Amino acid sequence: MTIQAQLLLAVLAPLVGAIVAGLLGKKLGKVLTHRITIAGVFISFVIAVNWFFSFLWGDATAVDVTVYEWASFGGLTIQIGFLLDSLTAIMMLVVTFISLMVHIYSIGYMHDDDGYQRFFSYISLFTFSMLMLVMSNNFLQLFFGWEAVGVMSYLLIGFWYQKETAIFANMKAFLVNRVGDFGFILGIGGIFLLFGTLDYAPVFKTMGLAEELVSLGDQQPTNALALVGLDQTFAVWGGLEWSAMSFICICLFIGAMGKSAQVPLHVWLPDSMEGPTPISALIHAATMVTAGVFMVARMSPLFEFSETALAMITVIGAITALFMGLVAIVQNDIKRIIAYSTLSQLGYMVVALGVSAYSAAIFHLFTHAFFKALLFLGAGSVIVALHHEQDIRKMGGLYKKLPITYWCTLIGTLALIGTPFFSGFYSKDTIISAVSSAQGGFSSFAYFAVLTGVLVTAVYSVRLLLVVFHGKTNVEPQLYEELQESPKVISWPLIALAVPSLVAGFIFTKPLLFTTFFDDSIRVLEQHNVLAVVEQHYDSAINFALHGMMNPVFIMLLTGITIAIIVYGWAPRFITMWAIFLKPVKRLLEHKYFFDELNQKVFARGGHWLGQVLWRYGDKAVIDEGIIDGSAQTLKHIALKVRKLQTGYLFHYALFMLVGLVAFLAWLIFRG
Amino acid sequence: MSLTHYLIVSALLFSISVVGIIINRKNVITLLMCIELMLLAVNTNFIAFSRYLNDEVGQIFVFFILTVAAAEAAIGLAILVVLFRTNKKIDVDELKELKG
Amino acid sequence: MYNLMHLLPEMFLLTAGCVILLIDVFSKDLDRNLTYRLTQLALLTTAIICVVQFPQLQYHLYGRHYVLDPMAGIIKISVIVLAMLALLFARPYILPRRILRGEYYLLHLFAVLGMMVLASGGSMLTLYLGLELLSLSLYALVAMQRHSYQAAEAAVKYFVMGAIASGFLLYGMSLIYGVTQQIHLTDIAAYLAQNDASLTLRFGLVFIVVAIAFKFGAVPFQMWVPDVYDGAPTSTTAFLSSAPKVAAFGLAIRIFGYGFIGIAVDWQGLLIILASLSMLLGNIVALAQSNIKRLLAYSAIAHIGYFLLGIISGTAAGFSASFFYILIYAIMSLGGFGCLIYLGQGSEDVKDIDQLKGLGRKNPWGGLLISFLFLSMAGLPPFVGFWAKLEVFLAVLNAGFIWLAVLGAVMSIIGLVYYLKVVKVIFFDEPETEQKIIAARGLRLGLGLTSLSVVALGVFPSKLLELCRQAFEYL
Amino acid sequence: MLEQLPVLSLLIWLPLLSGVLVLLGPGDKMLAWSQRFALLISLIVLVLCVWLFVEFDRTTAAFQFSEQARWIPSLNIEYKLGADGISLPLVMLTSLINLLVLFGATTSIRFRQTQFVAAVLLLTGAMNGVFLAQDSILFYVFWEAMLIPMFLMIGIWGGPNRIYATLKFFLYTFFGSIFMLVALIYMGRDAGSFAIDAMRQMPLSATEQSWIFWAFLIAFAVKIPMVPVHTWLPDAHVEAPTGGSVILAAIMLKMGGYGFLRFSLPITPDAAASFADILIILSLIAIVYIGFVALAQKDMKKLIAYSSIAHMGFVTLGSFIVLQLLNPDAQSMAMQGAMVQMISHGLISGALFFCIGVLYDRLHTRQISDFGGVVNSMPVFATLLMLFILANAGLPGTSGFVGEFFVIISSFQADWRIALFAALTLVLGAAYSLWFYKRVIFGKPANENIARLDDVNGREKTILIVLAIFIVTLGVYPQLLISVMQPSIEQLLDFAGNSKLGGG
Repeated sequence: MTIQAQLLLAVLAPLVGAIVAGLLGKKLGKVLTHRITIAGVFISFVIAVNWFFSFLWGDATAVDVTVYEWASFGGLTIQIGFLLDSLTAIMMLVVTFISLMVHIYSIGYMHDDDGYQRFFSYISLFTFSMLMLVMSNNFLQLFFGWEAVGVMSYLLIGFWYQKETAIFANMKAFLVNRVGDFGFILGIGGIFLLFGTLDYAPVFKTMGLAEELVSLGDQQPTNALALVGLDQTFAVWGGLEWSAMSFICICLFIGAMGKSAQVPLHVWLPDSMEGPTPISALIHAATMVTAGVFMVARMSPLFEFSETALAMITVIGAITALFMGLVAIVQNDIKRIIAYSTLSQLGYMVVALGVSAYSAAIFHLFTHAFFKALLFLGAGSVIVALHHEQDIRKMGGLYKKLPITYWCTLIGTLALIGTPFFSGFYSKDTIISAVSSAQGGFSSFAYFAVLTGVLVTAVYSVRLLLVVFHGKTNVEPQLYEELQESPKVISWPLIALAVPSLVAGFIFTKPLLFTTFFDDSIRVLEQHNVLAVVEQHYDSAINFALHGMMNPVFIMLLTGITIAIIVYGWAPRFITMWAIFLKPVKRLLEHKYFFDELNQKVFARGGHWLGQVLWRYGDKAVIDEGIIDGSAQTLKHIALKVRKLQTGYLFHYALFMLVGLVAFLAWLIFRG
Repeated sequence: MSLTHYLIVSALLFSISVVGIIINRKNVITLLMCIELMLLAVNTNFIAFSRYLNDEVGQIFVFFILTVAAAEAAIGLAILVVLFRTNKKIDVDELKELKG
Repeated sequence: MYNLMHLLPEMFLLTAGCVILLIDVFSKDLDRNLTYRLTQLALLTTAIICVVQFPQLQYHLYGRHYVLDPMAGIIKISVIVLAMLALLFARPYILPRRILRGEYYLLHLFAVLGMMVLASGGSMLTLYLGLELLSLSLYALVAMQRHSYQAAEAAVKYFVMGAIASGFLLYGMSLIYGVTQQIHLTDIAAYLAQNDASLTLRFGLVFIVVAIAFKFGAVPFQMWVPDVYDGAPTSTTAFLSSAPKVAAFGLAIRIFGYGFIGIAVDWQGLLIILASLSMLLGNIVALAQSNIKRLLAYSAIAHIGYFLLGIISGTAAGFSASFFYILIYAIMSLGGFGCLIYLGQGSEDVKDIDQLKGLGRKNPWGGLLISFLFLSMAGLPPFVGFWAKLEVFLAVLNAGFIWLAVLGAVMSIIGLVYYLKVVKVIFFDEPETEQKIIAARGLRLGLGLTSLSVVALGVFPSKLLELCRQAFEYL
Repeated sequence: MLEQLPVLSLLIWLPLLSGVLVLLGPGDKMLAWSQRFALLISLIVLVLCVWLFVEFDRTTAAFQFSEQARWIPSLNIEYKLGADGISLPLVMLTSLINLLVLFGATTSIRFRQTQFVAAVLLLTGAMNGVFLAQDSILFYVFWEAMLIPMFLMIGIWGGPNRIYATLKFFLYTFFGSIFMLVALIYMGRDAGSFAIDAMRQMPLSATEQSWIFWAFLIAFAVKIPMVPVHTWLPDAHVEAPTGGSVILAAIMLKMGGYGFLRFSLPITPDAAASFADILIILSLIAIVYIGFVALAQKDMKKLIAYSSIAHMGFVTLGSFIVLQLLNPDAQSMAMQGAMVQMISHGLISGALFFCIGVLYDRLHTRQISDFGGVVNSMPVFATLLMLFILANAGLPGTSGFVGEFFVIISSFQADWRIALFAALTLVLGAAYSLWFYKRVIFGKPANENIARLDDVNGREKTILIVLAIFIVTLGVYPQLLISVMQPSIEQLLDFAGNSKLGGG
C-alpha cells in the first residue's frame, strides 16, 4: 500500500466505523456496532504502530502527501493532506492506542446505556477528527480537526443530555474552546498574511531559512526574521506596534490555551467530567486536551522566533501547573480530582513548550496519556462498581473488593507523581531539569512552580488513592458487600494501559528525547536548546532514575507523599485543623479561584445582558420605535394636520385658489 | 378713455367677483351672480383689446363667451334646484358635509 | 368650401348624440337599455372612424382653429375607449340607484365630444369651447344623483370652482390676446419667437396655468378634487377621474408645447411648484384617509404631481412620458373606481376601506384584480404604473432636476403605504360577511379589462410607449 | 438537445407561467394535483440548473447561455439574460430551495394551499429573473415583482402580527429600491442603454459615483440586510409561514449581496473604495452587535433571523474588504468568502427555518421557553438540527465555515483589528446557536406534549437530509463551487480595482 493509501485508511477507517455505527447502529445491534467501530480504530492503530516504530527504529522519513484540493483560486491552493513525520507518528500512536483501549473499555462501561451505538459512533468520529488534526499538513485542516474534536467533545460531554449539569458543561466547554479558536483563527490569518499560504511546508521552509541564518550566520533571531522578510509589525493602538511573529504565536497559543485548558481558559475541563468516564480518559486526559501542546510543538519553528510568546507560554503553563494542582487537593469528586490533575500536568507540558523543550512536552504528553487514561478508566471502574457514585467521601477501603482496579490505579498514581522508574518520572523530571536550565522570561518562576507542583501532585494523588481504596469504607454496607470487580472488558484495558505507564519512560526516554527522532518536526534554536543540557546528565534510564532520587524533585515528592499519608491516611483530624487555619485559602481553592463565578457573572450574564440592552434599546427603541414607527407616526400626524385644510367650505376653497394665483403672480414678478 | 381705464375696470370687476365668492357665505345664487360678473369682466377685457387692436376676433370671442355663460348659468341653476330639493336650503356655509 | 371629412368623428358623435336624445325622449323603457346600447354603439363607431382616419401628419384645418395630428388622434381614441369603459361600469351602478335617465349616457357623449374638440383645439377659442362643453357635461353628471345631498353639494362645489377656473382661463386668454393680438396657438408661438414676453403676457400665462392646474387638480388648486370625487356618484367619479384628465393633457400640451414653448422657463417654474406640492400633499394626506374614494382622490392629486414631471422637461420625450403617464393613470383610476362599483352590492355605496375586508377570501379573483390596480398605482413592476413612473423620472432627470426625481421617489414610498393598506384590507383582513360579491357581467368585464391591461401593458409596454412618442413627432 | 432551448428563459418563465396556471386552476379542490404539478415544474427547473452547472464553462468570466431580445426599444431596455459564475450558484440555490419548499412547506399551510403553491412558483421565477437579468431595468422589474408574492405570503399565511411585519418588509425594501431605480435611470440615460454592462463601462465622475453608490447601498443594505436597516427581517421571519421564512432567508437576502457584487462594485468602483471603510464598520457592527442581540432572543425564529443578519455581515465584509486588500489572492479569497457565505447561508438558514417549522407544526409555538428535551422524542430531528446549528456556528467541514474562514483570514490582511472583530463570531455565533440548541433540544422533556412528539416524517427527513448533504459537501469540497465562481470573481475584482475617474 502506498503511504497515501495507508494514511487515508488510518483516517477513514474510524470515520467509516462512526458513520456505520451512527446511521445503522440501531439495526446492527450493540455487538456488531462495537465490533465495527473497534475494527476501524484497530486498523488505524496498526498503521500508527507501524509508522511509529519505523520512525523510531526504522528509516522512515517525513512524508507530505496531498489528498485533494479543497479550494484553489488565483495563485493560492488550499489542500487537504497529510504530513507524516515523527511528531505525527507519535501522536497517531497515542490517539489510536488510547482510543482503542477506550473503545474496548466502553463495551463494559456503557453496556446498559440506551445510547450505546451513538456512543461508539461519537468516539470513532472523535478518533477520526483527532487523526485529521495531528496528521494535517496545513493550517486549514488543522483548524478543521481542532474544531471537530471540540464538537465531538461537546457532544460527548453532553452525552447524557437529560442531565442539566452535563448540557451546561458541554456548552461551556465549546464556548471556552471557541474563545481559544478565536485566537487561533487570527493566528492563521497572520500566517496567511506573512507567508501567503496555509500549507505547513512553505511556512516551515521559510522559518528553516531563518533558523539557518541564526545558527550559521550567527544572527540575532530578529535580524534573521528581517532577512527572510518576516519582520512586519502590527499596529495595536496608537503608536504601539507588535512584531508580527509574536502576534501570530500569541494568537496561536491562545488557541492552544483553549484546547489544552490553560488558565484562564481552563474552566471547561473540570466541568467536562459530566461526560461518561471513558470520554474523560480519551478526550479530556489523553488526546484532545493535548492538541494545544501538539500544535505548539508542531509550530516550534515559529515559536522559536518569538521570545515574547515563549515567555507568555512559560508563565501561563507554570500558573496552570501549580495552581490547578492546588485545587485538586480540595476536590471531592473523583473525576474532578483527576481533571485538575490533568490541568496541572498540561501546565507542565506547556511550561516545557515555553522553555523550548518541545520534545519533552511531547514526551510528557505521551506518558501522561497512558497513566492519565489509566487513572480515569480506573476511576470509571470504581464508579461503575459503586453504581455511579463519584464522591470520594462515600468510598474507601475498596482495594479488597476491586483488586485489579486498585493495582492499576496505584501504578497510574505512581506514574503521575513521578516515582522513579515509572513513565511519569522520566518525562516530568526531564521537564523540570529543562526548566531549571532555561534562560527565557519567567523561567525561574516556572521552575518554582513545577517544583512545588511535584509536591502538590503527590498530595492530591496519594490523597485520592488513600481515601478511595484504603481506610474505613464509607460505602453503604449492603452495597459494599455486593461489590465486585468490573468485567474483563473493563479490566483488560486497564492492564493494557498500566503496562506502558510502567515501562514507557524506561524504554522511550532515550530514543525519543536524546536522539534525532524529533529533528524532522521540532525545531529548536541553539540558544534555546535546554534539552541539550539535560542530555549531558543522561546516560541510561536506570542511572537517570537513580540520579533522580537525589534531586530536590524527589524530596518534594517524598514530602508530598508524607503529607498526604499523614493528613489523609494516618490522622484525618488534621483535615479539620487544616480547615480552620487555612480557611480563606480553602475557600479560594474550593471556589477554584472564583473563575467560574467570574465567567458566569461577567461573561455569560454580561453577554446576555448586553444582548438584551442592545435589542431593547438599539433595535426596538431606537430603530423600530424611534426611526421607523416614529417617522410613520410623524407622517400620520402631519397628514391629519394638513387634512384640516380641506375645511369643506366653498369660500375657503376659493380663497385657497386665489392665494395660489396671487402667489404664482408674485413669484413671477419677483423672479423678474 | 384709454385702454388702461377699461382694463382697470375689468380687473376691478374680476376682483369683485372673486372676492364676492370668497366673502359670501349665505346664498348660492350670489355665487352664480359673481360668476356671471367674472365672465363680464373678461368680456370687457376682450372688447377693450379688440377695439384697441382694431381686431374683430376679440369681439367674436365675446359672443362665444356669452353663449357659454348662458349655458353655464342654466346648469348652475339646475344644480341649485337639485341642491334645494335635497337640502331645503341653499346657504353656502351649509355645504360642509364633504371635507377632510 | 372646407373638406368636412376631417371632422367626421366629431360630427358623427354630435349627430348620434342628438338622435339618441330624440330616441330617448320617446323611449318607454325604464331601464334605458336601448339608449345605453346606442350610446356605446355611437362611441364605438366614432372610435372606429378615428382609427380609420388616424392622422399620420399634422393638419391645421378650418382657419387653423382645428389641429389634427397623431396626438389628437390618440387622445380621441383613448378618451372614447375610456368613456366606453366608464359606461360599462356606470350601467350596473345606476340601475339600482334610480339615476336612470337617458341623459346620463348622453352627457357622456357630449363630454366626449367636448374632449375631442379640446384635443384638436388649435386656437384659444376652440380650446375654450371644448373645455366648457366638457365641463358643463361633467357638472351635470355630478349632480345626476338627484336624491343624494352629497352629490348636490359636490356639484355645487365643482360648478362654482370650475366656473372660477374658467373665468381665470378666459381672463388669461384675454390678456394674451391683448398683448399678441392672436388667438391661434401657432401665431402666439410665432409672436413669442420674435418678441420678448411682456409681464402682462406672462400674467396671462399664469392665469391659464392656474386654470389647467385646476382641471388636473394640482396643488394648490386641488380643493375640489376630494369633495367632488367623494360626493359624485361613483360611476361619475370613475369617468371624471379618467377621460377628462387625458383631454386636459391635450389642453396643456396645446398651450405649453405649441403655444408657449417660447417662454418655457416661466411655466416650467410654475409646474415645478405644482408638481412638488401635489406629490407632497397628495401622498401625505392620502395617508390619513379611511374613505377610499377620498383616498383615491388624494392619490389622484399625487399622480398629477408625477405626471407633471414629464411636462416640466418641455421636450417631446418629456411630453410623451407625461402622455403615457396620464393614459395609464386614466386606466388605473377608472379601474380603481370601477372596483368600488364592483364591490357595491345592491344600492350600497362603497366608501369605507373596511368594506373591502376579506375580499381576497370571498372573491379571490376580484381581490387579485383590484390589487393589481392598486399596486400598479403604487408604481410597482411588473405593472404598468412602474413604466409610467420610470418614464417621468427619466424625463425629469433629462431636464436636470435630480432633486425632483428624488422627491418623487421618496413620495412614492409614502404612496406605497396607503396603496398597500388597501391590498392589506383585501387580502389579510377577515371578511365581515361571508356573502360573496355577485357582480354584473359588464362590471366583471370592465374590471377584468382594466386590470389585465395594467398587467399586459406592464409586461409589454413597448407599443404604447412608441405610440406616445409618435404623438409628439410634430411638436 | 438542451442547447437549442432558451434555458435561462425557461428558468424564469416556466415557474412564473406555471404559477399563473396554478392560480387559474381548479383551486383547493384539486390541491394534490396542483402540488404535483408544481413539484414537477420545480423539478424540471432544478434539472435545468444542474444541466447549466454541468455545461458551464469554468474557464471564462463571460456570460454564458446568454439570451437577448428586444423589449422596449424606445427606452433601450432589452430582455437580456446571462449566467456567470456569480449568478449561477445563486440560481441553483433558488431552484433547490424552492423545490424543497414546495415539497415540504405546503403541508403546514392550512388554507388556500393552491395559492401558496402558486406564490412559491411565482417567487421562483422572479428570483431566478433577478439573478439572470443582465439589463438593469429587467433586473429591477424582477426585484420588485418578487416582493408582491412574498408580501402576500407573509400577510395571508403568517402569524398573529403578520400585517405589521409584511408591511414593514414591503416598505423597507421598497424604500431601498426606489433610490436604486432613480440611480439606474440616471445612468441608463447617460449610458444610452440600461444594460448592466453598459453601466459598468460608462465613465462616472466622483460625485456621480458617490450618489449612485449610496442609492445602491440603501437598496442592497436593506435587502441583505445591514445594520441599521435590518429591523424588518426579524419581524418578517417571525411572522412568515415556514416556507416564506425559508425563501426569505435562503434566497431573498442573497439578492442584496448579489446587488453589491453586480452593481456597486463594478459600476461605482471609486465610490465603493472611498466608502469601503463605512461598509466594513457596518459589517463588523452587524457581526458583533447582532451577535449579542441574537443572544437575547426568546423566539426561535427571531434568533435565527438575527443570526442571518450577523452572517450576512460576512458577505458585506467580504465584498468590501477587497477594496482595501493588495494581495490578489487575498482579494479572491475575500470575494469567494462572500459568495460561498451567501450560498452556504442559504442552505443553512433554510434548513434551520425548516427545522423550526417542523417544531412549530407540532406544538404551534416558537417560544424557546416552551421547548426543552425535544431530543428524547425526536432523536433524528435532533441530530439533523445539531448539524445545522453547528454549521450555523461555522463548524469546519460544513459550508458555514468556508465563507467565514475566508473572510476572516483575508480581512486580516487589511487590518488585523477587522479580523479580530469578525472573528468574534466564533464565540458569539457558537454562543447563541448552542444555547438555543441546549434550551430546545437537550434536557428532560419540558412537558407532556414534548414527550409525545413524533419524530420527523419521511418528507421532513428528506428535505433536511438533502440540505445536510449539500452543507457537508460544500464544507468538505468547496472547490465545487469555487471553480465555477473564480473567473467571474477575478473579473469582478478587476472591475472593482479599475478606477473610472481616468487620468489618474
